[in-house]
Amino acid sequence: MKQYEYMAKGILAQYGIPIAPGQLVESPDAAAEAVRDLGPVALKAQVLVGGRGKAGGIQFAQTPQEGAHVAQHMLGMLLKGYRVEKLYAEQKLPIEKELYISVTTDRNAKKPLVMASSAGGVEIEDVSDDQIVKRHVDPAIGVLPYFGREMAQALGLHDVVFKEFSELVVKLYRIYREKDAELVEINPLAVVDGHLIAADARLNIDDSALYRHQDVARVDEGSDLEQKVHEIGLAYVELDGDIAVMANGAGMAMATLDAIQYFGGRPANFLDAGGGASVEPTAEALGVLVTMKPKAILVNIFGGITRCDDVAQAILQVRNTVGIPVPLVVRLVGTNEKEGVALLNEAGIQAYSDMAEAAERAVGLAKEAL
Amino acid sequence: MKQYEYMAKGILAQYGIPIAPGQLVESPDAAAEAVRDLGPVALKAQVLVGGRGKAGGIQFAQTPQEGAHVAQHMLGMLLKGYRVEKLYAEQKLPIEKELYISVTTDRNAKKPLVMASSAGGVEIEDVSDDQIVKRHVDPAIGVLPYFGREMAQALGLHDVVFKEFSELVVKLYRIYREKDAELVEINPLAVVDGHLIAADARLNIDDSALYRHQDVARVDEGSDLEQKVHEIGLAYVELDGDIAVMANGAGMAMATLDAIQYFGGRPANFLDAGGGASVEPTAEALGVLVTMKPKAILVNIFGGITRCDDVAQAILQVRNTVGIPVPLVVRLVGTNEKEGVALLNEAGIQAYSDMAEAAERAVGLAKEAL
Amino acid sequence: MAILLTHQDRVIVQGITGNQGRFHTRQMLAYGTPVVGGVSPTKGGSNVEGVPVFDSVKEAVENTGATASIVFVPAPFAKDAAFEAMENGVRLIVMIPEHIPVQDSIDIVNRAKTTGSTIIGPNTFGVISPHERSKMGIMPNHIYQPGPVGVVARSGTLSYEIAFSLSQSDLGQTTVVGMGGDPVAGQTFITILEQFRHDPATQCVVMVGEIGGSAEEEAAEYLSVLGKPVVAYLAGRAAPAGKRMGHAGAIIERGKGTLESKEKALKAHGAEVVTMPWQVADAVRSALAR
Amino acid sequence: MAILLTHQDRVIVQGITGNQGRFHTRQMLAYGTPVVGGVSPTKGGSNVEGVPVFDSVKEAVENTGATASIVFVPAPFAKDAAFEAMENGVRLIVMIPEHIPVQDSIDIVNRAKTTGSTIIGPNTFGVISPHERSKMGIMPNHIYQPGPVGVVARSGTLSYEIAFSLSQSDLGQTTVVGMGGDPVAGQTFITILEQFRHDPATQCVVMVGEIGGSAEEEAAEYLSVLGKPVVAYLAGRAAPAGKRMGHAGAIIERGKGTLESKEKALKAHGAEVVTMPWQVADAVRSALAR
Repeated sequence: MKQYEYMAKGILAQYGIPIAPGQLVESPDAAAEAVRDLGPVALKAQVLVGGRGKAGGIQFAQTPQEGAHVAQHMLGMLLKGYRVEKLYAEQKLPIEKELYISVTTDRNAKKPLVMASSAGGVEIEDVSDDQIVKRHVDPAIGVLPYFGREMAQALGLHDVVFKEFSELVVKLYRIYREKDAELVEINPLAVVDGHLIAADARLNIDDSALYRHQDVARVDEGSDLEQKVHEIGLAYVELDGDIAVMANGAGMAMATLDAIQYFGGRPANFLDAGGGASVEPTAEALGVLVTMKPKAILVNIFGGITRCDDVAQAILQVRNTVGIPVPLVVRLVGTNEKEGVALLNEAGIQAYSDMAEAAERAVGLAKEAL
Repeated sequence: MKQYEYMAKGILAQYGIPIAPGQLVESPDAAAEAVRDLGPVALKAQVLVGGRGKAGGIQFAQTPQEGAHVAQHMLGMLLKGYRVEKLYAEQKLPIEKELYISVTTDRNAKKPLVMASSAGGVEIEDVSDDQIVKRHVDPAIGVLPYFGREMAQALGLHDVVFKEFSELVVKLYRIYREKDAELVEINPLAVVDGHLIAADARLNIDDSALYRHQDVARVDEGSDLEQKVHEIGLAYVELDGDIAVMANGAGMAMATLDAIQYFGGRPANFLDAGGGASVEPTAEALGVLVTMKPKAILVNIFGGITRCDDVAQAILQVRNTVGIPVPLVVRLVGTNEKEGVALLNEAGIQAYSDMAEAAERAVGLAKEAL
Repeated sequence: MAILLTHQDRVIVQGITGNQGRFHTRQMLAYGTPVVGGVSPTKGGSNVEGVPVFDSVKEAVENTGATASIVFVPAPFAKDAAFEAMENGVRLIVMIPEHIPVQDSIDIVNRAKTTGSTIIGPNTFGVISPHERSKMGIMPNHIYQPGPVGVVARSGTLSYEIAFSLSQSDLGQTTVVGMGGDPVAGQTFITILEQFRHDPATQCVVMVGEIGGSAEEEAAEYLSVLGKPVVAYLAGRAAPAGKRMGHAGAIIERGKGTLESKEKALKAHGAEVVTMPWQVADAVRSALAR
Repeated sequence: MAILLTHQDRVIVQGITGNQGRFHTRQMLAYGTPVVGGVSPTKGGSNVEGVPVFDSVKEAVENTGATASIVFVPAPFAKDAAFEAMENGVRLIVMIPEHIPVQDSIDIVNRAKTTGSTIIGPNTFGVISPHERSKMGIMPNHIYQPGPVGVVARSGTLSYEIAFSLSQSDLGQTTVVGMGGDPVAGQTFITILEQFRHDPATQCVVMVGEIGGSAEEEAAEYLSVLGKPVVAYLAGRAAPAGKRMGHAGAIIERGKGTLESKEKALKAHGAEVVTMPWQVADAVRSALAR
């Protein structure tokens, strides 16, 4: 779960990492007020996407009037597909130099990874590897100050910035660990008046660990529909095709999209009904697919924990309540396959056992519906 | 640094360990009030010494009148040499069973050690080793719940008490670790209405770690004089002899006491002037020795980090300001020995280089002073 | 023959009294797995499906000589369960739960390096060795059969799909193992391929991968060492581009993680890469014929 | 010959720019110790007593090939310094600071088991090997001389007293080492005695102990393995009874920790126990004559 910049900075500040004075702004008046309080500001769109600056998501205001004017323009704008609803008005910093630092999990090494560069800023992705200092953390030890000093030295830092950077690494790792972060990133980590300050910040919290962070603000960056399906507890992503898809297991769901594409169709969504979903959430998920008004629906189930008869019951439940007014193709094999197929057949729904056949059929039906 | 029972229980409660309702009481009126609030109570003398119950340090009161009466009697009493200044009035518990648990540091294993017994209570010291479950903690892992369950099982616990005990081990270890405890001990750990509750508690904090626990109440259990010397930053213990002693290093100080005893004298104190004390604290410590009005003073210095000329200067400073009106024997060898001896000789003070000779001389002078 | 799990392993079930633990204990017993005990604190002395229940792994190991454990406890308690197994000398630990916090997985997987335990998962369907009539996992029993093919997969149902199609084509399996779908897991393609390399019964290996991460790219270089034919199917050709993990993700991946980069790397090291799951069986048959 | 520290060790000083670090660097150089570098963050590039200063242990080790480090940083930073040395492969680490929190010492000492480093201290005067003309510590230079006696002590000044009296009696030392006065330290009497056992130059060992703890009792049993005469002096005959650490202290100690129990255990295993420090030299002379 991503945190907005202003939330991430709030957490950095709790851990004693310097941030610039700033205010959250949701109206032109508030923006004008912010300039009165802080002096010249950067107005930064609070959206969960990178490359915000280049896309016009960071603008400056010298006067309250200008602040109101800029905010008027920015609030409500679409930025890389995201609607801007909040701005963060931050005192404009006379940045001398931009560094980069992040702590994330290296899946291959299975360890936390601290990365830093003295060539920070928006171009960091283009910086060559030899300008980036990478160090893995032994999770049984964590990050002690010497670790930070060794990185500071590798970056060629000196004096005050050397010391501040060393301490910052310790704090940033504590955030990563104590907040169950997938990523905590400061870019740019600015040098202002010879001191370090976090000029931008990202913090992604591990969804699986949210239960132990009741104090962290909840953010769901999905579309309204995505949020609705997430609330049922299922993984869901909107796509731009016309064949709605439900499968069990993320890999199976991806393979189903692949199969649709393979036969020349276009999937409308990614929906993982879970490895062991029972009747109720499966029915709810299918209900959502119906509301999308696709040209066809493909349900692809290989029953392991998921029982085929449960899936069949969910399908019948949806058909008998909200109704399924689009062509439906069901592929059903595995645990309790016979029972499930029998249930569907009784209700006049054909069930395929071959995945390719089912996918091809769904694509065909969607084309006929054109 | 030891914590009083009521302080220790406050910290247990912060970590979610159940304690009985109780109030700190410093007057008979407050004791009566406590009985009105809590019903029948145990009035427990807040002293930093074991075996309090047997010595009359725990008494009971059924009514407010009785509470006032008992408190009147207890407040100000001497308990094993400690003056009782505060009582802890605790709701009387219908204890079904008494367990024991502690977390401490095992110096030989160099690891934290959790000890527990289902034969808790005042007799725990006499319980045989096979009734005590001992487990070392790997500090890189800490105590996870399974560790507590394994101990609960070894103790033969069941059901609710099994679960509560398992969780309590995790919490107690967290206190030990997060509060830098040398010892955290619950004895008895009582079973009341089928649930665990800490009926008494001890918590000793590592003096060296106090700097990172500004929130923990400071307690100095020494006499007034001991506290005064501790404030200078030196280790000091009062003894009942008549020869005041200052030496550098704890081992050296102990050896000096041994030497005095060897020659038939009686040391008045233990004072470790530290491995590297400079002029000012050394002079302050010597000043304290003078105020004790001993029959003789023996200063025994083997200069390593401590410089003999610093010690000589400290001695002269005390003689020239407060004065040293008792026989003084100085033994001075090691770093800057020549300079130190010269300074003393100039001032008419003889310096010995042989420890045995110096100790014998000090004992002789003390006997002459009788 | 098989890898990881053989019939000599004696298996305990942590969390045996929960719904899942109970159901899959029955399934594992039905398949032939020697499930010798279960663990469920304060339920010690009872039994599930005829299997004795103990209060702790320590007690279970002492009483049964268990060498392997399958963990079914809820995700918030999974770290505790894994450490309990590791610290009590269990050599093979299959972690079924999904949604285990990544920091917990990091602790588990790194601790295993010290204890020498083998962690499968978390968020895995487990491991099954049809020759040995033993499984530790939640896969359906009927879709596997003994044979010469080793299968290693990141995803559960997709691996069932493929194992089933192999079996239907009479291409049985030595061992089918799920690495687990979580970002941090005990095994990688490489560690599993190493095992298949040393298993004489395995004549061909099927890798079932996905977009994201760079596990497939890392594994590609090992294929030349493996010395056995590899058929790979990777899901995600039509999947939406993953949302990036800040600049850090871009720096780590440096162009890896896409389906193209994975397939390219695997092909470059001699793997037969197919584009649809139903093409796997034919490719395996051809590989075995060569 | 010597134990722990030989002339082949190349020594760095962590905290070299502090008062103590600076002073004792001079003393160590004067004694002959090959001090090859110092560490003091942000002071890299400067020098102290002609010794180059580096920003980190990593840099110091890379540039000097240092094998040993002596730590002079203030107690709150000692854990960091010790881990820095360990993680950078320093094999011998002498921890001078007193008042290091015990939990920090526990972490240091237990980590050293993994890294293979040898920790002397904390709260030690260090180690000196007169034959090798090398010392890492804060002991006065002039009181030692080469000879056949190994000395291991818990207390600093008391060991100086005894080493000095040995030297005055022409009984030189192979190595004198301080275990440190803190509750948790890197070495015990046993680990040091093991080293003296394997040092052919050491013909007699002097143990300087104290009341409290049970290190002397633990060591007593090792004396029969040692195969060399031992003279022991324990301080604290006249010391006040230590204040007990709750019931836990009583349970752990079970009658150990008193001067009587220590002396009894040592005598039972063949040590010559003397009652005053000035009796040590004569006892050593007799032991060597036997």
